[in-house]
Amino acid sequence: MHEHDVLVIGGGGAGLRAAIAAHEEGADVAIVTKLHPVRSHTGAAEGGINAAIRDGDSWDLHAYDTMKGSDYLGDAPAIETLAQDSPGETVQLEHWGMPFSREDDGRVSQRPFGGLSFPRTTYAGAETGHHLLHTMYEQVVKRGIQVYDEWYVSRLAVTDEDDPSDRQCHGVVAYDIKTGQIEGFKARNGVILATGGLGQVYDHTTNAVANTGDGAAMAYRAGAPLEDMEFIQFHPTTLPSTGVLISEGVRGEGGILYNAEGERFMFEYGYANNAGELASRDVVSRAELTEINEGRGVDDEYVYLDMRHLGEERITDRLENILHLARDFEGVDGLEEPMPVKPGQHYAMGGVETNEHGQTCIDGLYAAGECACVSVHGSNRLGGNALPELIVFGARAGRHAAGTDLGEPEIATGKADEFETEDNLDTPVEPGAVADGGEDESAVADGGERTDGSRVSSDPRSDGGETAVASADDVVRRAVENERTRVEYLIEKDEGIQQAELREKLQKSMTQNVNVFRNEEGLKQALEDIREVREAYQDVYVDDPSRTFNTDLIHTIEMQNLIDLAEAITLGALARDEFRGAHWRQEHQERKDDEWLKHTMLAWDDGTPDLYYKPVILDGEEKTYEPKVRSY
Amino acid sequence: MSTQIQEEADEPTETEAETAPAERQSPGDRRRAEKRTASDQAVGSEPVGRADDDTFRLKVFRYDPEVEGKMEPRFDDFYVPREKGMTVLDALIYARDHYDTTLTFRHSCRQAVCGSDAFFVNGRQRLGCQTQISDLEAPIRVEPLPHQDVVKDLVVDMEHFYDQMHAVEPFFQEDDLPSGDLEEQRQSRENREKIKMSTRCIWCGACMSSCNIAAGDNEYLGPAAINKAYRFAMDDREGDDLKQHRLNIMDQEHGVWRCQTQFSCTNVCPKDIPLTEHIQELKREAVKQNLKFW
Amino acid sequence: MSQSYNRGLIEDFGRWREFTAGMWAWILHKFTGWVLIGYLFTHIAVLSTALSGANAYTNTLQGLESLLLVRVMEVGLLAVAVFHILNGVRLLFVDLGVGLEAQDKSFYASLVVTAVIVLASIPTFLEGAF
Amino acid sequence: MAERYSSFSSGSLPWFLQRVTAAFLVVVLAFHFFLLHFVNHASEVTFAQTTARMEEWGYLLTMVLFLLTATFHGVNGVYAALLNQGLTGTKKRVVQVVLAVAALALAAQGTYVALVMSGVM
Ligand SMILES: Cc1cc2nc3c(=O)[nH]c(=O)nc-3n(C[C@H](O)[C@H](O)[C@H](O)COP(=O)(O)OP(=O)(O)OC[C@H]3O[C@@H](n4cnc5c(N)ncnc54)[C@H](O)[C@@H]3O)c2cc1C
Ligand code: HEM
Ligand code: SF4
Ligand code: F3S
Ligand code: FES
Repeated sequence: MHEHDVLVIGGGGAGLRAAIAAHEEGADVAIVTKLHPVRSHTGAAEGGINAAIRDGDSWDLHAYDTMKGSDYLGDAPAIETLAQDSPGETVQLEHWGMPFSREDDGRVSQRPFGGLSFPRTTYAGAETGHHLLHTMYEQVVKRGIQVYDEWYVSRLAVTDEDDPSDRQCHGVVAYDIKTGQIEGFKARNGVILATGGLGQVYDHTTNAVANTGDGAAMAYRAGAPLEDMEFIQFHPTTLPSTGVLISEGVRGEGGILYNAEGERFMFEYGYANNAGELASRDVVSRAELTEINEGRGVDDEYVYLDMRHLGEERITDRLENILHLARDFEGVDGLEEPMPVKPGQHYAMGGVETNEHGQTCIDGLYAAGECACVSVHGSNRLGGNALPELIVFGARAGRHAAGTDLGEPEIATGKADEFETEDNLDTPVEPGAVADGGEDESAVADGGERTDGSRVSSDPRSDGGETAVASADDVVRRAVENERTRVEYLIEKDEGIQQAELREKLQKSMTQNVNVFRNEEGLKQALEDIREVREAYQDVYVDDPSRTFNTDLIHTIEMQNLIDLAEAITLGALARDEFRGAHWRQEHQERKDDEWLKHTMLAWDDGTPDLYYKPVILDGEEKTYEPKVRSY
Repeated sequence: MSTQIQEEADEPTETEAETAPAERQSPGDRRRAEKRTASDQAVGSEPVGRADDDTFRLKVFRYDPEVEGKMEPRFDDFYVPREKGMTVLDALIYARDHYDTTLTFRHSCRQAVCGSDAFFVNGRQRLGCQTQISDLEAPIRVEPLPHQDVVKDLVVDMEHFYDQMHAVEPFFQEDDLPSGDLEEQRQSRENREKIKMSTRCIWCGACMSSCNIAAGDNEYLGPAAINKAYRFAMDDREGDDLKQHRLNIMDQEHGVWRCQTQFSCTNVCPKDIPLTEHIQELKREAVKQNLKFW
Repeated sequence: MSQSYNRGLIEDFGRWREFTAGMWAWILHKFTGWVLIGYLFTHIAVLSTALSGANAYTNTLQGLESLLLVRVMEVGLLAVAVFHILNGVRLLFVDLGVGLEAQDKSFYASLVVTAVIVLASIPTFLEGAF
Repeated sequence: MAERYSSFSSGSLPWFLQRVTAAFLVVVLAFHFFLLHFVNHASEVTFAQTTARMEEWGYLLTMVLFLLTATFHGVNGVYAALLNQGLTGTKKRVVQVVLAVAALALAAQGTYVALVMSGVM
C-alpha cells in the first residue's frame, strides 16, 4: 500500500495546481493519474484565462460578468473567490515562466472574450491551455512531487456511515495500467479529485477520449452529491468527424455559416437578425441543429463555415492554425472549400458539489476543476473562465488538504433537512443501480446489489453494507479487495457483451435526446436507453485477457461512469422545466426565477438517485446580485 | 515472520493446483491460450474485414508478452471502410471497436495536443490523429515507435524519454522576481517570439525515435530535451547565470555534441519545431561561452 | 509481469529505405570521412618510400600509377573527397544556422556537383592508363 | 577558470576544432588535388619534382599543416563517430589510446617524410 498525506487524482491543470499548493504547505503529496500529466485535456484549451490584472478592471467587474453569464445560477461566494484569486494565480503562472503573449511594453497581453465587460482574457497564443499545463508540470518536476502516471483510479476508499456527511475518505484504489497490478493508496489528509470533463457521454465532443468523468462518478457513488449536471455547454463550430474545435475567431473575423441550400441561415431564418454568426454559442448551436433537423443540413449532419472570402492573405495571417486543423483533422482545405461544422459537447458546468475550499461533504474528499461544481459557471460558462477555475480552486483544495486554515466556508455541502426534495419526477424507468439476482453473487460488473442486499463491486464504501468502525488501513485494504474481485470477474468472464457496443448506444442516445434541444419525450427516451444500457452492462465482459496495458478493461470500467453520469445529466434535465443558460426545454421557453433559482442536486443514496434542490447564493461580499435578463 | 506463515498457508492450494491443473485453469487462462491458436491460424490466412473498393488495408504490429500467440511479434491485417476526413487514429479505433477489442494503443485528445499517439506509419513517425488516410498509400502499416521498448501492440515504454526530458532541469527557476503585488516579469515580444516554437512541444517522442544517434547512444539527451533546454536558455526572463548553467548542461558529453544534424527530428516533429536549428544554436552558444575566457 | 520486446538492431539500419536526405548525408559523410582518413594512412605509407631514396620513390609512384585499378580508385577517391568537401561545406553552413530549410536541397546539390566534377575529371585521371 | 577549462573536455572544443580544421582543409585539400592531378599529373610525379616543391618553405609548411590538421580532423572524426554509437567505459579508453597513438604515429612519420623530401633532414 502506498501512503501519502495528500493524493491528487488527475494531472490536468486542476490536479497539478493542487499538488503544487499542497507541496508548498509542506505536505507529502502524490499525483495519481491515468494519463501522463502532459497528456491531460487541459492542453487543448485555446482561448485564455480571465483575470482582472489591469487598471480599469477589477475583480468585482469580473464577478459581475460571471454571475450574469451564469444566468444567475452561480453561487456568489464561489464567483467572488474566483474573481479575487484569479489575478494572483495568473501572475503566479507568469512567475513560473509561462510564455504568455506580450504587449509592446513587455507585459502580458489580454484580449476581449464573449460576455466580458473588459478585455481580461490573458492568453498565450492560441494554445493557452497547453502552456498552462506544461508550465505547471514543470513546477511539479522542479519540486520532485511524485507522479504515478498511467495508474487508473477506479474506486475511492470511503467509510460506510449512513449519512454521507459522516463518511470519511481514506484513500483510493488504483490499477497500474502497464502491469495490471491493483494497489491501495492511503491518504493521511485528503484525496483531491481533479479528473476533468465527461465529454465521452456524448458521441460528438471537443473533449478527449479520456474525459469519461471518472472522478465525478466515483464521488457520486461514494455519496457526494452531483450538482447542476443538466448544464452542458455545446460549441457551435466543431469538425464533424473528430469534434476538433474551430475557434470562434473564424466567425469573429467574418466567417459565415450557410446550409446545404447555400442560405446564410442565421439571417435568412431569423435566428439572430443582428448578431448573425456572432450570436452566443447556444443560439448558434441551436440554429445549426434546427437547419439540420429540418433537412437543410449537408449530409443531414452538418453545415458549412466559410472563410474563403476573407482572402488567403488575411486567413494565413490571422487564422493560420484553423487551416492546419481543417486540413489535418477533416482533410479540408479552408482556402479552397468551406469547412464542415456542427455543434459538439464542450464543457460540463455541473460536477461534484464542493465549497470554496474544494471540500465535498465527505470528510477528506475534495474535488477541483471541471469534475467539480463549486458553482462558478452556473448554467453557462463564459469562455476563459474554466482555466482560472482550475488554478484558483485547485490551489485552494491543495492548501486546505495540506492542513492550511482557509477560514469558514460560506457554501454548505451535503444535504440539509430543510432542502426541497423532488418527489414527483415522472421517469419512465427506475433510475439507479440494477438489483441483481443473477447467479454470480460475488461480483457484478456495475456493482448492483447482491442477493443478500449488500452491495459489492462498485460500492466505494469499505465493507459492503455492514456498518463497522474500521481503521483507515482496513478501509483501503477492503476497497482493494473489492476492486480485485471486480477486475478478476471482468477479465475472467468469458462471454457477454462488449463495452464498445454499449458506449456507442449510450452516446448516440445522449446526442439524440439530451443535446442542445431537449424535450420531455426525448429525455424520457434517453432514460429508457440508459436503463437498457445499464442492464446490458450487467453482462459486460473484457475480451482482452492480458494484464499488460489492458485498455479494453479500462474502457469497460469507464463505461460504468458514463452510464451513471448520463443518467444524472438526463434526470436533472428532465426535472428542470425552464430555459436557463445552456439548458433549453422545448415546452418551457422562459427562465423561471421564482421557481428555479436553485441548484439541481443528485445524491446516489446507495444506488437510488435522490433528487433535491439547494438554493443559489446571490449574496456577495458587498452586494447582492439581482437576476436580470441575460442579453448582450 | 508473518509473511512466512502466510506463505505456508498458501502452499496447500498450490499443490492442489498442480494435481488438478485442468480445473484450476480459469476462463482467462483458457482464453489466453485460445488466442494463440486463433492467431496461429490467422497467420498467413485471411485478414479481418472485407477487401473492396470502399475499404483499405491496415497492417498493425501486434505483440503481447503475456498472450501466447502474440509473444512473437506479428502483423495483423484489417480492412477498414474509407471515410472522408478519416485519420490513422480513426482507422485504429475502427479496427479495435469492430474487429478486435484487444488492439492496444495510446490516444486521448484526437487533436494533436496530448502527444500520446505517435506511431511509425508507413515508415515515418507521425501522430495517428494528425495523419489523413487519404494522404497515405495503402496498405497502411502502423508500428510502434522505433528505438523504444514495446510494451504491447503499439504502446511503447516512454520512461526513457521522460527521463531525458527531466534531465535538463525543465523548469523556470529565476528567483529574482518583481516584488510588487501582481507585478509580472517583462518580456519583449521578440524574445517571446524567439522561444515560441520551442514551447510547442507535446512530448510525443517522435523526434527521439527518428534520431539514429539517440538510438545508438542511450545517454544522448535527444532533440526534445535539448529543445526544452533551449526554451529556457533563450528565455530572457531567466538571468545570465542561469543561462550559463543551462549551457553547461547542454555542453555535457551526451548533450548537444552528439547531434549529427541528421534533420530527421525536424522532419517528423508534428508541431513543426525547428529542432536542428535550436540544437545548432545551442552548440554555437556553448562554444561562444567557452571562448570568452580565451 | 510486463516485459518489453526489443525489436533489436535491425530497426537501426534496416530502415534505410525510409531514410531521409539528412540521414543519407550523415551516412555518406561518415563513409567518405572514413575513406579519407584511411587513405591518409596509406598515402603517407606510400610517400614513405622517399626515405629509401629517390628511385624507390619515383618507381613506386609511377608503378602504382600505371595500374588501371589504381587509376580507377583514384577517381573513387576524388568522388569521395569532393563529396566530403561539398557536404562538409553544407555542414558548416548548418552549424552556422544558415539555410537550414534548404538542408535537403543542398544535400542533393552536393551529390549532383560531385557527380559533375568527377565525370569531368575522368579523362584527366585516366589519361595514359590504357 | 578551472571550471571553464574543464567544460572544454565536454565536447565543445573537439567540435569547434573539427569545424575550424574542416574550413582549413577545404582550401588545402582542393589545392592539393588540383596541383597533383590537374596541374601535374600524378602519373608523372617524380622524386625530383617533389623535392623541388618541398624545398619551398611556404609549400612545406602548408603540407605539414595539411597533414596535421587532416590527421586531427580525421582521427577526431572517427572518435566522434564511435562515441555517437554509445562507446563508453574501458572500450572508450582503449579507443582513445589506439586513436591517439595512430594519430601521433601518422603525424610523426608524415612530418619526417616531408622533412626528408624538403632536404632538411
Ligand atoms: C477544446 C477545448 C478548449 C477549451 N478552451 C478553454 C479556454 O480557452 N479557456 C478556458 O478557460 N477553458 C477552456 N476549456 C475548458 C478547460 O480547458 C477544461 O475545463 C479544463 O482544462 C479541465 O481541466 P481539469 O484539470 O479539470 O481536467 P483535465 O485537464 O481533463 O485533467 C484530468 C486529469 O485527470 C486524470 N484522470 C481522469 N480520470 C482518472 C482516473 N480514473 N484515474 C486517474 N486519473 C484520472 C487524467 O489523466 C487527467 O490527468 C476548453 C476545453 C476544451 C475541450
Ligand atoms: C584530408 C581530408 C579529410 C579527412 C581525412 C577527413 C576525415 C573526416 C572524418 C573521418 C570525419 C568523421 C566522419 C564521421 O564518421 O562522422 C570527418 C568529419 C567531418 N569532416 Fe572531414 N575529412 C577531411 C576533409 C574535410 C574537408 C575538406 C571538409 C570541408 C569542409 C571536412 C568537413 C568535415 C566535417 C564538417 C565533419 C564533421 C561531421 C560531424 O562531426 O558532424 N572534412 N572528416
Ligand atoms: S519536439 Fe516535436 S517530435 Fe519531439 S517530442 Fe516535442 S513535439 Fe514531439
Ligand atoms: S535527428 Fe538527431 S542527429 Fe540531431 S538533428 Fe535531430 S537530433
Ligand atoms: S490523440 Fe492526442 S496527439 Fe493524437
